[in-house]
Amino acid sequence: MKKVFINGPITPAFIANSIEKHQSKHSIGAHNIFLGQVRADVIKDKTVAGIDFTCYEDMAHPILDDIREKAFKTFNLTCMHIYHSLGEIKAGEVCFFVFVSAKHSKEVYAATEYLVNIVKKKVPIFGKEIFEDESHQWKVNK
Amino acid sequence: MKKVFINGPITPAFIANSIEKHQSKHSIGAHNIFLGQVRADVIKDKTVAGIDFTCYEDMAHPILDDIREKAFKTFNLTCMHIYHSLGEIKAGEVCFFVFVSAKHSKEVYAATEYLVNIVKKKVPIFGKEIFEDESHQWKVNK
Amino acid sequence: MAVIKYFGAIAEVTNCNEEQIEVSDLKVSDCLELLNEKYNLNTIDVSVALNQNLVDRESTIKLSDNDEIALLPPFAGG
Amino acid sequence: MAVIKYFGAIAEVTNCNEEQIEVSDLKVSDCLELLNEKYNLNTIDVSVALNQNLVDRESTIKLSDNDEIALLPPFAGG
Repeated sequence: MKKVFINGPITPAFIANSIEKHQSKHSIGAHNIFLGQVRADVIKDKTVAGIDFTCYEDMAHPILDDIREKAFKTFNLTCMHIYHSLGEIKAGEVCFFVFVSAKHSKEVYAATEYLVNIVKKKVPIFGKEIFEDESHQWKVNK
Repeated sequence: MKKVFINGPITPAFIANSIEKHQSKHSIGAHNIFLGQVRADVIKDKTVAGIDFTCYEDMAHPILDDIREKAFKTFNLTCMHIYHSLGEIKAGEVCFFVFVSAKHSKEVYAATEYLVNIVKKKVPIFGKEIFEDESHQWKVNK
Repeated sequence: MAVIKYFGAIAEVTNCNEEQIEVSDLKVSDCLELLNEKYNLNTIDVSVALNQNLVDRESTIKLSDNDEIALLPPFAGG
Repeated sequence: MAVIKYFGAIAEVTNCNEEQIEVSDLKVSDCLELLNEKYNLNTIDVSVALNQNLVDRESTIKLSDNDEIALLPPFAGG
């Protein structure tokens, strides 16, 4: 079981550290990184200040293991990492980080898009959009 | 004319700083980053130690301006940055950094792939692959 | 006894994250009906997981002691 | 006079990054032929830019004073 869930935002320093760790792998020629950043959407005159993420971790981990296994079978990847924040993430902060590495650039794009979409669809993560006036609504992925 | 060429490797700290600068833009929901990393390819028993990049900058800049203009017209992007290293970049170091940001995730993938491919194809950058024994060959994009 | 876990918008309605339920001869579908009567969850699009695997809301699988049932609102990761 | 610029594998063969050339009545194609005779560049896949824009190697455009011709080997960015 790989570590996926991080309490609080995914910081630029964390991302830099992940990149740096892959610089010793000299068969890698291409990385592709997706970052999900919390938007300050305006909904009925109220502005989103942040999203409070929770997760059903006991269910999420086997699903994430399956996702990784299938992605390694489908795409010709050297490395793959998925991180998601839990807790309150403010607008402008990063809550989702998918990191894919391969020998050649053509391998990485489809893998990243696949991982982002399947995590959104299959992993039991819940998001409470908190407005600036402290009211809230529950986020639903389309 | 935006700054594209960087002397030496593109460091994880530089990438982190670029990400951080975008955290004040609260309309962004998705970033996609491509990183090209120098591979220690083995060619006829010799291992690539690094690539020495040079560029015809007077020609490269108007081409890059066109690429950016066309990409902004084609894709629904909030931000777009392209960086490429000049000088000797060692195996494991990053020499190419494409950074695309949009409101929604679905906008970013095709834009990144388009930018990576068109920069490889159209921008007059030259690469001398230097082997561990200090001999070299000239890199050719396929 | 089985444990029922609530998440997100559902936990907000039930006002708790989990509770125990007597399971003798209870099907998944019956269990949901009971919880629906108790909490009026009809306004939320609920998915159901039995022991961490999604099952149909109409499932006639019978619950056993130590089973874990989870009521999940729409996913919102990413 | 025009300036000829050499890059990458081509600069390695010419052993210089640029040189001046007398252009009176000289076409792009003639200029390339001259340089080819001088340096034997046939082994390299050369592209030609006139004033920073790619032109056909067979181009009959006449060179003017202060023109910049560049001989470019295959691109290798990324």
